[in-house]
Amino acid sequence: DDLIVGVSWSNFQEERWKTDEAAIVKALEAAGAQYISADAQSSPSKQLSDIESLISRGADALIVLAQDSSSIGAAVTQAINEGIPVVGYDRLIEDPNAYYITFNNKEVGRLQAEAVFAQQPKGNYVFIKGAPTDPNANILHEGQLEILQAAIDNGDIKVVGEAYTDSWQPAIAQRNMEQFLTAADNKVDAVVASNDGTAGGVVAALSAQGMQGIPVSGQDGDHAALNRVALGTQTVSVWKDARLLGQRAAEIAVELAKGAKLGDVEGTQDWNSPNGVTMKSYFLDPVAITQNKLDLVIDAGWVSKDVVCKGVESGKVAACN
Amino acid sequence: MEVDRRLMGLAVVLLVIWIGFDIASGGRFITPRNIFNLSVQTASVAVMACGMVLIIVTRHIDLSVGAILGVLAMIMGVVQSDILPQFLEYNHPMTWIITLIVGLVIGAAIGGIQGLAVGYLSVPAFIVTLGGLLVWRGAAWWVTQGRTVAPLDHNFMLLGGGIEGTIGATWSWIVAAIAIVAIIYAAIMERRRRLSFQFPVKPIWAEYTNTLIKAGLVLVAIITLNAYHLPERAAERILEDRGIPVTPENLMISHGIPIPLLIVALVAIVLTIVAKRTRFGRYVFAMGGNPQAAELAGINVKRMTVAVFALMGILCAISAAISSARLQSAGNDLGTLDELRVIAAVVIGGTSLAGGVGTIYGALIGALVMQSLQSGMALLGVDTSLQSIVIGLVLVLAVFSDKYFHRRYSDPTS
Amino acid sequence: MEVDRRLMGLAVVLLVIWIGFDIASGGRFITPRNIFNLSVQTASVAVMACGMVLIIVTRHIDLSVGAILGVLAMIMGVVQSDILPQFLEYNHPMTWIITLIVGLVIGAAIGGIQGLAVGYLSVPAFIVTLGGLLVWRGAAWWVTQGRTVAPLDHNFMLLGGGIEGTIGATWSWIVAAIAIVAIIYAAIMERRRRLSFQFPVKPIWAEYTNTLIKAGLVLVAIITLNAYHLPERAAERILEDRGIPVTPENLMISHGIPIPLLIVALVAIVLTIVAKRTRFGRYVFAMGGNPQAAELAGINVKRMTVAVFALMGILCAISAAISSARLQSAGNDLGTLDELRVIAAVVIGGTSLAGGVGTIYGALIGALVMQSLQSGMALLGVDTSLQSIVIGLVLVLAVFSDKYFHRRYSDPTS
Amino acid sequence: MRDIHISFGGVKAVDGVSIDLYPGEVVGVLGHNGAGKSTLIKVLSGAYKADTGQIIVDGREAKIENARDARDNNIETIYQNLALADNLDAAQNLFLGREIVDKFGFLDDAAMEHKAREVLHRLNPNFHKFTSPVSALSGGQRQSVAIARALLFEARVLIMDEPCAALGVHETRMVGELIDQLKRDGLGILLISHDLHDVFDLSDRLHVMKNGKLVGTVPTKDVTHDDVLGMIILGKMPDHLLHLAGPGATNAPNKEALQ
Amino acid sequence: MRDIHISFGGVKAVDGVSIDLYPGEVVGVLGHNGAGKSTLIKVLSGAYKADTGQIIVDGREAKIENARDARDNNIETIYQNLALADNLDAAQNLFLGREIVDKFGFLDDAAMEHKAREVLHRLNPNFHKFTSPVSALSGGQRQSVAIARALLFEARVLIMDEPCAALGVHETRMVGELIDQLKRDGLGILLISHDLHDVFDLSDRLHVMKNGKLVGTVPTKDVTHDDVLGMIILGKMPDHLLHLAGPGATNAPNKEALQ
Ligand SMILES: Nc1ncnc2c1ncn2[C@@H]1O[C@H](COP(=O)(O)OP(=O)(O)OP(=O)(O)O)[C@@H](O)[C@H]1O
Ligand SMILES: Nc1ncnc2c1ncn2[C@@H]1O[C@H](COP(=O)(O)OP(=O)(O)OP(=O)(O)O)[C@@H](O)[C@H]1O
Ligand SMILES: O[C@@H]1[C@@H](O)[C@H](O)OC[C@H]1O
Ligand SMILES: [Mg+2]
Ligand SMILES: [Mg+2]
Repeated sequence: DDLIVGVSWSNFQEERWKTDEAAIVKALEAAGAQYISADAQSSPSKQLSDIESLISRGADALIVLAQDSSSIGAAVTQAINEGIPVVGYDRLIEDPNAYYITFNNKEVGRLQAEAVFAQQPKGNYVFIKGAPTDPNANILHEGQLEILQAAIDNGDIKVVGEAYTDSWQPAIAQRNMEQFLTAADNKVDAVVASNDGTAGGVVAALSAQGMQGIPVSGQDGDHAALNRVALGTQTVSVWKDARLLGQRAAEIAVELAKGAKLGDVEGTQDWNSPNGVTMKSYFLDPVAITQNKLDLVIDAGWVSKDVVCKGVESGKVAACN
Repeated sequence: MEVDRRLMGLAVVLLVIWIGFDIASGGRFITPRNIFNLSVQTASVAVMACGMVLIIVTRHIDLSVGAILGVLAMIMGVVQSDILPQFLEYNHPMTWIITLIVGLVIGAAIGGIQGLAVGYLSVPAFIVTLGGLLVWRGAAWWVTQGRTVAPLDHNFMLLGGGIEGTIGATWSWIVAAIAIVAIIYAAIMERRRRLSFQFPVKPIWAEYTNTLIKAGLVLVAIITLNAYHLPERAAERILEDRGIPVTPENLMISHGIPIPLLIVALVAIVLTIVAKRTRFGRYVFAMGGNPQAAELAGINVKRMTVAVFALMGILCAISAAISSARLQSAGNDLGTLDELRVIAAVVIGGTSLAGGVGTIYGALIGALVMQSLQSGMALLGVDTSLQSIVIGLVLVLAVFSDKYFHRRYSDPTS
Repeated sequence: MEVDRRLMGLAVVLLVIWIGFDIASGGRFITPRNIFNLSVQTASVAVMACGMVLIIVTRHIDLSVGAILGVLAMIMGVVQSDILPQFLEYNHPMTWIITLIVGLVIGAAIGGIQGLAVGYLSVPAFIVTLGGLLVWRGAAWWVTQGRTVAPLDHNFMLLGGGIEGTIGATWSWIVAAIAIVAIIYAAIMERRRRLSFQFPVKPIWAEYTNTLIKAGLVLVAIITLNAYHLPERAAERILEDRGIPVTPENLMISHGIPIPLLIVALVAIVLTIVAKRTRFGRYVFAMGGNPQAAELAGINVKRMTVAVFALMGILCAISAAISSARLQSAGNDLGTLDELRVIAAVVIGGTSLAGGVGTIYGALIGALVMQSLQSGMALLGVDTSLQSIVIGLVLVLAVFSDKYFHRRYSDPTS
Repeated sequence: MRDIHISFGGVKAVDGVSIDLYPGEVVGVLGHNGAGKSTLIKVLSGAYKADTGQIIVDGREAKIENARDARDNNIETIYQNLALADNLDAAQNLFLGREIVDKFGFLDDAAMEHKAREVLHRLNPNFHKFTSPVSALSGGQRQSVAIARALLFEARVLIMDEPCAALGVHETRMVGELIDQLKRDGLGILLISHDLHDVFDLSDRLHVMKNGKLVGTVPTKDVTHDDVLGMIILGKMPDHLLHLAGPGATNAPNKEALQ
Repeated sequence: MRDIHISFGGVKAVDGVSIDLYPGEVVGVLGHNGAGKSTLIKVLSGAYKADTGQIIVDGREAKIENARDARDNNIETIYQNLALADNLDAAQNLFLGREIVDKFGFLDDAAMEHKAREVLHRLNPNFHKFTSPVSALSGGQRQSVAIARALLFEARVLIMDEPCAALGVHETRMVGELIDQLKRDGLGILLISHDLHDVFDLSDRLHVMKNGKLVGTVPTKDVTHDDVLGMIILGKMPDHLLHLAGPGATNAPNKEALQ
């Protein structure tokens, strides 16, 4: 009998999840396991029903991308009760019985801030943070502050706006950015946006004021974002090769389904969560993609050159020549 | 009789859906386990649907139920997790009771306020509750500034029908027995009453069949729920806790009736009696048929409106308890889009948006149809967006076929 | 006259809101820049609100407009970014036209299908469009499996009213001149006509004031929009592109009328004429007053229903173009909750949910009130959830005060 | 009712009308279409609130602001447009607002249906549709239900706004007999009708209205059809009847047109 | 109309009725409440579809499935419950479905109001409320609007379902005059009414229905009020009139009760 691995997605709003999914599917195929999945469409209650049905469908292991880290507990308990191992995917699930695999999110935050800071070491900053229900949002912000706090404290950087973005929605990010611009009379010099979706909203708001070109950060390596990096309207997209994360998560899930203990997984380290739970975890390293590093993503086959270079004047960007 | 036939149609639809999914999923749908899950998943919407029937029958609508559910869940979450623990020890047996009472009272107040605006200020319910949707959803966020509240009180979580949130085999049998006796008693009394006025009655064999079917349904339901056993690990843990030796037989612990299902049944029975056998219910229907006539007949239509909306608020509180208990946490977006599910269930169940016509049990079946579709497609692994397309289509089709097969001879000139 | 007075009330409300926010924000609200932004932000909802007036006047409702907007935006996104580039070069001048036509046609089809279900299958519009909400939102996801489409065609993006999406100072003056001439001409013609039948007319001074006010409003609007200059950086870039020397005077480039605003104005004028001066419009109102009577008067109520919904679909396509152009990308969740915004705007604008009564310009002001509240609070940095609470309350209050100050002497016995 | 005024946005629908009604008396109210008859009685039945004027019951001023107040004063009304709940059946409509309940407070539908059959049979022996919603009844059948509803309860004042307009010949006759009987039982009845034959047969006194004003009040036995027709159309008392005129009467033609 | 049958969920509302109507003739339709009169004419006006039976116009079978078909056959109807759009004013209601438009196809409201004033004045000189929604009119005023609406267009067949039920004495008289004139103009008129006086004054022949069946058809001039009353109540032709009976007539009492 084939092993079945169930994946519960929080939504597919960010472009990256499709890539993650493809990687998981590929890795499972390689391991001879079957892939089943469900999309919670941003609803924690639906995610609970989803997981119930994944269990009903005979999943031997679960990979869970949690919509709301606090609400996922009931579902995880059910799975654990049934003896089904759970891998918390990308976002933290604070249950010691679950495995946790992610990119080093604090590092992502640091990379974002570093790239922006390098271009604009002084001036008015805006922080567009992630979804308040996603622990990553705060971890990212911590990372960002690690880089910027000193400059904030000595007055070089003035924070003129800071807001969470419900469900990571670009339209909400755009609205928040417009409001910050109006309130500051356009006197904004840099924006630290927490992912590419929100960065898209920010850039739309900026260009309505003809201000596109000031430093803006992001993450995920969304195709549209990489194109913006090439065009110069976004400074950095921190690239987390979702293919690696997906592949590793799938492998771990299969291993656990076959009966391995959490600690047996190769590369596992103990990590203390913000609430002091010790988690068996696995971290991957992110890479900052700025205009001069675009060849990295192209060479890795992550995205094709014409997508990245759409509309870029020839000669301006090295990777596009 | 009319209604019964309509209901039969709906029941047939439900059966077809169940059998279809069962075949398509290779026998995974009609299993004790899935039926159990289905009943728990339906509970929250079903409870609200019972109240929505009355709202819609009075020609109103309530678009705010999901948001009210959200804010009440947050309030109850904070009460049990943040406030009461300051006075009572953790998992104190009073915690869940106080929490629930707070929820019910605030629910009634919220509903009542909306009812006031509808009844006394004459603002259309659509607007009041659309406003309410924004207000209460915003308020839900404000309670904790968006933070999800967890963990909840242990006893409270039983309301969600988890592993321990069931009444077990023995009690399930007792409930079944009571229900069956009540069904038979009611049938006899009704017949006697009609005979005493020399009104026509159904043939005796029809009465027998009718009663038998109802009693049979109760039995089948209980047998099914008792056939669903706890997962081994959970059973082991419970046996160990109770100090009972872990043997294969002992490990077979039945779930029995999940508490949320019991709540739904109670709510539905009480509200059916209210709707059919009390003045309150009669006035609700009269208001739906002709609000002016009701007012002229001396019915205090405004006060009735407040009462109906307050009742809806109370039911939202019950649903809020069920759904947050089930999720073992209270997040501010709990209940999002529930208004649509609830209204859809009610309308599929044969309640007319034009007011004056509707039944509680129809709404229950409607809710079950909706949830069955959703669970069934999830079980088949149908893509979520395709799921929503299918549900949208079925909604329209269900109402259409109901109209089509039971069109009244309506007068086009009036 | 009745309607005019009601409208005055609404205009006063709007003024109070504007002045209030202006004071609270230290003069940041009533600035050319913010007025410009406000008009662009309102456009998408305003366009749909014009159609929703007709829908609600016919006693129907359309809960699916947001979802239709979503699916149309995705389709238009794919057409211009994925499909057409295979045949036409990047940013080809035909791209946006073909895209828009595809959107309009599919919009009409989607609306028409819903209209068919409402008109010919007699399924209540609430249900059809609730189903539609699920179906089209699901379909929006399907178009690209959830991927956001970007970047869009350059010309298409002008529809969103960005830096270049305006008609500039000169053209704005021309538009203003045409509008003022039309206003004066219409007033004269109407008066002549009534006099020719010896019907009573307003005193001549009233006519003068009336016309003067309208023309004045147009003037003020254009002056304001022309007073808003491009941000320096953008102006510099444009001058450089055109090879004009960058001097302080040259840098003062007026925005003028943003294209979305122009679209709204056109839609509103056309639909007002349709509603008031054509058979189609008269039948829409008759259907709202008494659908049976309309049918008996020989009006093809079913076909009219299809037409009204198809029109709504077309307007959704226009709105979809505006909002995706504004966001410079098409995501499948575009338009989420827009149905509520649109309906709220319409109802605040004095359209009765009971059907038969409503005006297009009322809906426009309603949309502006809603957006002013939202933008104003955002400007003051009010928390989003508090914003939604305030908007919910204002919605109810607006409808209440409208009812209260303009209650008709309605007969409680009919 | 004393000096009742009520206007709708500037239009004076009822303009200073006073009428009296004594127990055991049938008073007819006549007038052209739009004269203000229905509006006047709706003030008494609590459907409208008068702008000014008083209602005096048994010598005491009564505050009638809604239908409940009217009912508390034992005033029962049959409206011109019937005011039935279309989705309920005849029996349920008959008892609306005054249901029979059993000892636990639950509705006793069987008892109500029983009583309904009894009452309706007296009005319209052809009537059998007790359990269909009243929306499925013919115009006249609906009117029978509305009349039965008003009869069912022991009111002291009964207002009937064109009760026989939709009734058949035979049915009208039966209602006539009923009115006679109720009068003998001591009820006061206010009867609005356009059928002079009926009104003359049934009523003791006649009020005639025109354009919201009272033209005059006359004892039925002292006037002819033509006298009354003249009052309705011309809006003034015939000269030879001026001695009968009530205080509000005049024989000056009523000049103010409505609107 | 030949052998029309129509039933509502088992109840035979109209059961095999045939009636004829010739140009320049007024035919009265009488019967107790619920006899099926309104249902019958709704078949002719396109509001209901008959279960079986045919409608023959000018010797050819006409397919009348909705109001538009009826109108195409020049059949115009005044319904018992008036069928007005309450939110529109009198002029707009009068022209509903047949608006006057100018050369660009836009509505010409002024012209319509002008014409409306003309027509309504002939029916009810007291009527002035041309620009208020008809919901603000009294029962009789609404009925005047409905009548005016039907008169406005040159129909060949006019169906009137209790057109004077709510009208005042004077207004009723004016409608009577109008009917006479239309008849002289060559229209065929089907008049349903419970008022024997009116019906005898206006109609040439009488159809009497009971419980969905035709009792008989008689020329008005050959019968007395009492003959007709007998037919309505007993449901059979008086013996001395049997020779007048149409083909569907019988003097056996009609036994099937409705329901
Ligand atoms: N929509 C309907 N549904 C069911 N039954 C109906 C419907 N309309 C009429 N009926 C029944 O059909 C029969 C004939 O009704 P119809 O309205 O034709 O009577 P009528 O002769 O016009 O009476 P009236 O003099 O009271 O107007 C009645 O018994 C009535 O209850
Ligand atoms: N709700 C209303 N709003 C505005 N005007 C009204 C309203 N109801 C009645 N009117 C007007 O008040 C006047 C009196 O109406 P009322 O209904 O009392 O007349 P009536 O004497 O009962 O006539 P009818 O014999 O036709 O029933 C009429 O001119 C009518 O148009
Ligand atoms: O990659 C991001 C992920 O880490 C976060 O949790 O959700 C938003 C994504 O963009
Ligand atoms: Mg009246
Ligand atoms: Mg009739």
